[in-house]
Amino acid sequence: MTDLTKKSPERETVLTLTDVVKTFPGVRALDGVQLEVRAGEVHCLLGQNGAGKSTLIKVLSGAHRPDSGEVVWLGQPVAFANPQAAMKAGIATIYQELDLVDGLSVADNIFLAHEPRTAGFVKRGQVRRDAGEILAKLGHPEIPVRREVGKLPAAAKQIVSMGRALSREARLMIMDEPSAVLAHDEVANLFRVIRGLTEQGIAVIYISHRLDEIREIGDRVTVLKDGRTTAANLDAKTTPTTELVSRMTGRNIEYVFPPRPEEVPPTPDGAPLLVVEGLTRHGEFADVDLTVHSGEIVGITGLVGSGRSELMETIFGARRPHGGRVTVNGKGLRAGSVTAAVKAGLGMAPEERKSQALVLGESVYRNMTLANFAGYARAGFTDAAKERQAADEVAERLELRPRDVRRVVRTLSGGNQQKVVVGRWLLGGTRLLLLDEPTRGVDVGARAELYQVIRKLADSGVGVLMVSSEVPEVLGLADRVVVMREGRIVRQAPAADIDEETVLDLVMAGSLLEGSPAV
Amino acid sequence: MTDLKPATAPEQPTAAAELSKRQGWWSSDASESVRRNLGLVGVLVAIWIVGAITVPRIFLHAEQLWNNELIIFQQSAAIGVIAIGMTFVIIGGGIDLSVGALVALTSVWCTTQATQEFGPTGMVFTALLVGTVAGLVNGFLIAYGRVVAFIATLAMLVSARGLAQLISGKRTQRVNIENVAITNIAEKDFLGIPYLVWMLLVVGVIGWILLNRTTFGRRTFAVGGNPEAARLAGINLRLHTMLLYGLSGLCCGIAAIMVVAQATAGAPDHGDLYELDAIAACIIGGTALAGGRGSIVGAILGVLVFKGITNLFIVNNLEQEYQLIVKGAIIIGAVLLQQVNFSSLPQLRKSPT
Amino acid sequence: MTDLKPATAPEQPTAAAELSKRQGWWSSDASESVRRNLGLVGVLVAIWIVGAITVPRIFLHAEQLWNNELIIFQQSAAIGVIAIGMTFVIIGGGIDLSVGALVALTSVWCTTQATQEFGPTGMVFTALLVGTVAGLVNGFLIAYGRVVAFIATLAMLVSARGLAQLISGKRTQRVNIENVAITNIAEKDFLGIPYLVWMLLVVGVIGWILLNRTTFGRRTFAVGGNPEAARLAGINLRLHTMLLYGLSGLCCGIAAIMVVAQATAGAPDHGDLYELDAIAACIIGGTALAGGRGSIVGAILGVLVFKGITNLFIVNNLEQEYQLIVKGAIIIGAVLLQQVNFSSLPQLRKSPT
Amino acid sequence: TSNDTGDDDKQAEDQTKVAAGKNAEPGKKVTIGFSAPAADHGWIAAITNNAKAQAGKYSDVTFNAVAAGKDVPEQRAALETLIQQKPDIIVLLPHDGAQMTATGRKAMDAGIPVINLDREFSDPLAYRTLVKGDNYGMGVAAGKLIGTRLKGNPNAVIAEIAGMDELPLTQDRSKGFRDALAVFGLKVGPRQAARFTVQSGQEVTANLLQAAPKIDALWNHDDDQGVGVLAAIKQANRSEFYMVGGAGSLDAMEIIKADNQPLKATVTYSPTMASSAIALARLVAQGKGMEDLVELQVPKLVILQSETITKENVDQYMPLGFRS
Ligand SMILES: Nc1ncnc2c1ncn2[C@@H]1O[C@H](COP(=O)(O)OP(=O)(O)OP(=O)(O)O)[C@@H](O)[C@H]1O
Ligand SMILES: Nc1ncnc2c1ncn2[C@@H]1O[C@H](COP(=O)(O)OP(=O)(O)OP(=O)(O)O)[C@@H](O)[C@H]1O
Ligand SMILES: [Mg+2]
Ligand SMILES: [Mg+2]
Repeated sequence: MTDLTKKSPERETVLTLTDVVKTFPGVRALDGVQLEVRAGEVHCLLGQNGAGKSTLIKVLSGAHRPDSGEVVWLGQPVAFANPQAAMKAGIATIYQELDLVDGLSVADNIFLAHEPRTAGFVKRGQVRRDAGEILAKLGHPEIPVRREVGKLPAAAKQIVSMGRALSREARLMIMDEPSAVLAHDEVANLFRVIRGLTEQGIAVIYISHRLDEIREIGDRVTVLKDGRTTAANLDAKTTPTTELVSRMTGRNIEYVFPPRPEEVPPTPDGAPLLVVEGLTRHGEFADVDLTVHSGEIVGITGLVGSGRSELMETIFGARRPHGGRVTVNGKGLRAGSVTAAVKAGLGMAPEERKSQALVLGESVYRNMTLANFAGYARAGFTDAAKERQAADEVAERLELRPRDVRRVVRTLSGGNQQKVVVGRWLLGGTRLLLLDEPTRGVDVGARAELYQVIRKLADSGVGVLMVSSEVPEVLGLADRVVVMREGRIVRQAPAADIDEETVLDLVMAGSLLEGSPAV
Repeated sequence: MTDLKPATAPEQPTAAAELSKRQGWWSSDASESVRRNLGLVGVLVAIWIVGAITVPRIFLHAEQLWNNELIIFQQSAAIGVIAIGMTFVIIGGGIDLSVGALVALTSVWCTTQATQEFGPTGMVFTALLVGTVAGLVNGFLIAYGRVVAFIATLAMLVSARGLAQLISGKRTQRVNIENVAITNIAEKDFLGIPYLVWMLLVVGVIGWILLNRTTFGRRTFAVGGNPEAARLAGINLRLHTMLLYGLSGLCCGIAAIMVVAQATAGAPDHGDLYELDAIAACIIGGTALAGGRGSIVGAILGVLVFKGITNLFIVNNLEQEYQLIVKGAIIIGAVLLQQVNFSSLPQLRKSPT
Repeated sequence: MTDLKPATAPEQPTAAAELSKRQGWWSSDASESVRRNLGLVGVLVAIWIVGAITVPRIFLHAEQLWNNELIIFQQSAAIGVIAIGMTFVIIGGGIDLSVGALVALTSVWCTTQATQEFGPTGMVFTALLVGTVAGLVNGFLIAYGRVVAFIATLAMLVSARGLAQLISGKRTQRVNIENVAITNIAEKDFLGIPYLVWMLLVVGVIGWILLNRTTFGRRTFAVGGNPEAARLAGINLRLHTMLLYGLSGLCCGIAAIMVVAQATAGAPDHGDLYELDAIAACIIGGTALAGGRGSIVGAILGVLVFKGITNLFIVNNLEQEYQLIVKGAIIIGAVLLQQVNFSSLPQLRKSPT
Repeated sequence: TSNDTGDDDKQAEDQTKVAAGKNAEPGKKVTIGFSAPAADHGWIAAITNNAKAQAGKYSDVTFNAVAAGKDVPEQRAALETLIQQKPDIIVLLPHDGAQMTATGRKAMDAGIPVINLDREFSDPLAYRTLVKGDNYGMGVAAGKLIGTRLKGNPNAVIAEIAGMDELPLTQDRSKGFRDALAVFGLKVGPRQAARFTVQSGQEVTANLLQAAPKIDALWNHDDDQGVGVLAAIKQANRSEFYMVGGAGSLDAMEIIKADNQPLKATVTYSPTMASSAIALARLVAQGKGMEDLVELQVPKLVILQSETITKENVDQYMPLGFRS
């Protein structure tokens, strides 16, 4: 086990990158990156979506090979041929896109490719025991080690992914947006784990778009822009936000929420757009009553696992409710039919972009118009030019980069993929928008823009129902806040009448697996 | 704090954007299928070169060559039509093993005495109807019965052959002399191009438009690329899946007419192993078995490659065992040749990723 | 393992943990494949019931039944062994169309006069070697040549059959009388169970252990379930893929010995369409064509179902066309029967998702 | 071509025969087990139909056919089931003679005589009597027909469309053909194998005709695939050559009779052998001999003569033709 004695503030440098370049067909993802990481520090990487952060860490972890540049690890220049080599050298990575095998159990995933074994036989008992221990150390003893990973919710997968990285001997732990799927208390737990690592002298590279996290956990910050290092080794605690943001984006961005309108404009007949009554799915949520008026933004928050995503999917018809009713614009919605929901003017940006939202092999514009390409078609014939134009407008508003709508979505950075998911429903024609964690992985600049767009949509009469685990986001953007716990609504209030502390109190600390309401 | 490079002037055109502009369309993702198809054309040229070396009498003689190519095209017609339907099914994330058996069933059904009494139109109508209905049955089992496509269409394969045997009494059913219009399809031509080839062309063009220019085609790509995403975007997954198999069945019906015309008869052993040929042609043509990606032109080129190889062997009078051995090698060679990334040729000094 | 301080979080027993305890093993993930397999056992029972009704003379008479079941098992042995290898390949995200042709090639190679001179051991050794090497060639083309598995193994199918014809001169090669030990495999038994069945059992058990208890097996799931994740976890994707096809080839070698024993000869037309049978058995047994999921026991049960159906037809003396029609229907029925979720039976009031 | 069953029955009726005489009288009741490969092809279908029809002629015969499945192991299993049922005698057309020898032997050892139909076992102890066609002789007959017409023209282009090349029977036919032609100083030019199906016949022939701009004679091994061969010839608009068929299907005979296509003759390989095999099986099981022979038992070997059908004698053969 790694055990480096803590050194004085000036700790040794474990990793130095000089002028690293990496190109993909048509894109120079890394264009001369400098980075220096010391033992026992949390080194944060900042940068807009598509700046090259994930590519950089993939170079470090042996998943990509750099075109040129030098990587010095523990004083030796290295060129990792494959991930195995990097792991052997003591670099463990938690990738942005979850790298788990759905069909294998939690324990098997954690020890994949380095199973405790005798003569090729897996020591299954030990694998399970050790996996259980690791999960316990991560604060999640409740995740069953025999459960198939594919059946876990996103947050639990993230924990397993962390468990896998921790199961390796490491002197450098790389974490690519580990907090994106985590809620408030989970992040605190993550930070506890990170501190535990740095206390042993393990270096951590931490990527996040949430500046407050970087302030809290980070020691130093390196900023990337367009594949280049624009600032290195800034102090994470003291560097002013404006400076960080301008280094990232090249301009100053007001990180503020758009103002709420004075009064919610009522629908013609004054009735709410969406009425949910007594909606129930056994084991997920129960007796949910909810309304959304047109022009209103309703934000749902709560712990991960509190059943918010399931609620959204049920309203949208992607799951069949066991009880209750959904009414849109006064008309009952056929249960369990997405087609009917879309016809009624509903749209949903689902939670998991890769599995639920994107056709990865298709271009950006075809993904953006996936839900309404028929709207651009004449007599069944599609109009690609019109689609591209519409998609391009959205891409511009959301600062998609590279702003090429013909690009295959797979080659986009995580945050840019998320923009495509949300962008799909901004194309118009939707009267009620369901957004599940719309800003996951989106950078600061684009996030502010996204808030503006959502508000403008609402102003134009669209009703928005949004789920977010970031309480400030819900409080800042939504007109009305709904707090869920264990599958039930525990509080609904106008955003102005409630503050962060109250929400967190309501949400209460709990575990990932808790929240199965006894219904 | 060491400041390396101060943030350079805001909003300078990024290197990445420039680079992508410079390389242009050729290396963009959109051109990928075109590049693949060029690879296949390269394979066809290679076949021609081998032909020119081994049988110059045919391959270097304009009229002979033309006739020979027409034969290849005619032989490719039926399987080409089937491959077009198969392309839709595979892009949509499925597979159809029953095509050969459906050709048999349809060919038999449209050549029974009872059907033949309705004349050529009746026969064509029957063929299209039987093919489509059988395809829809496949689709129903898969989409609504949730039977894996491989198994559902395998079951259809088995049953349809049995039914074809039952209907025909295991006999070859010749086309009556009154229905010569049917057999004429394989004998007559229009503007020097045989009807069979026209049919392939027409089905190909319609298929191409349907796949690449209509909402139906868009849905097909989405359904195969990510079914869950397609569903959540409001596409009726099941209905669409069912229609895809119906379309494949319709193509089998068309192919059955072509086969009946060529063989001058319907028979329960028609279309033997067509499923393998059609799927292989699709895959060689760049259609991904996993779904979500594929090309009509590629599928037709794939069929031409396979039939071109067969033709090359026959005009060379090669013995069967050598035909087989060499055919396997050529298939591999064709695929490898296709992988040569033409766009990267001028940049070979750049190390590949 | 990187050391960590234990979590300070209070270890309160969570609701979910309780929940999972309450539901118990039956509805836990581990039991899913068991439930599928139970479905298949149900299908086998159904076959037996139909047999008991239609041919009570055999199916209700203990000794006759036992003999009949032994015949079904013997018929299943070779294809069962192949299905075991196929299960590995499919779980690993691939497909092997060449199995039937490899059986032919191997059977011919191990029965040439030259080989037979080395006696039974030499023949067995040759069979295993030829099968494995041919499988590794498949694997090499797929893993290192990046040829799609469908195409690579299709090419191997074609070439291997040609090679088998070439080697044998298209003749059936009988096993010499000195090598009666080989043909005995299909004739003798041990403890009342024929050798063939023992072989299937042994290969099955070894396969099961390899798949479920060794690192090789666990990694196979990862390679097929999420290749990118497997690569990032440090698995040598290419090597592993190549080995999977080698394993399938080895199984073909074993199956070839069994087929040679049954047919008392090697021949270039052995193993015709075994690929379809084996793949179908795997899929019916719960192996997902997309990879990452599958079961050895399921594959063997799948083979037994198919052979059981065939046997039922034979003892009923059904004519071929009816056999085929009914077989298709039974396959669909079997799959639908399997979908009945046994664990959910007591909870039917809960509507399914 | 009609497909109603009445036609079937009539045809089979034509192809069966009960000789008048003492042997025709009902004797000891016998059960005849029968197994032939699954029929998906006119000739095999005729074999099964003829056997059934012949058995139906005898009041003292119980006919028990078992489907033989698609390959040797399946046929073996089917026979094992049959042997368990202990019929008096078995008539067996194996998928492959060599591979089914052991099974034939097993039945014989179990005291059940086996009539080996057409595809010969490699061990004479495995059958009681062998009834087969003459594949080599068929090739010779075709070769003689063509050779006689083309002798003195050593550059004549003679094409051959074979059946499934991997079957020994195809190889025997081709060898007979080559040997007979050699007598006339001729040899085979373009030669391709089809798969006994109409479609394969059409495809192979279309390509072959394209490759050979002029041919003088063509032998097609099998009249079933001949439907496709003739279609391809018509589609290519060719008629400059003399064509001989094989097996002797009704379609082929009708064309020979009409005399308006290149097909002018066919050499038989008659499925009536199944009828004869059943007749012999009954005699063997009842311990009788053949009345016209002196011996008291049925002989061990019966090889059918491959007969040549041309326009001159086609009427006589029409009743023996089978529908492809
Ligand atoms: N496999 C690939 N093929 C082509 N282009 C790629 C590939 N992977 C990444 N890129 C491109 O490289 C650039 C950098 O992407 P990267 O994923 O490193 O961004 P990032 O900084 O991690 O962004 P985010 O914050 O959104 O995760 C992007 O323009 C992206 O489109
Ligand atoms: N680890 C787990 N294993 C099994 N079931 C779980 C687990 N975690 C949550 N669940 C179930 O899923 C339900 C909702 O989970 P889900 O994560 O979708 O909720 P959410 O509020 O949308 O959270 P998220 O922020 O992750 O989207 C819970 O009520 C619980 O029954
Ligand atoms: Mg990233
Ligand atoms: Mg959620």
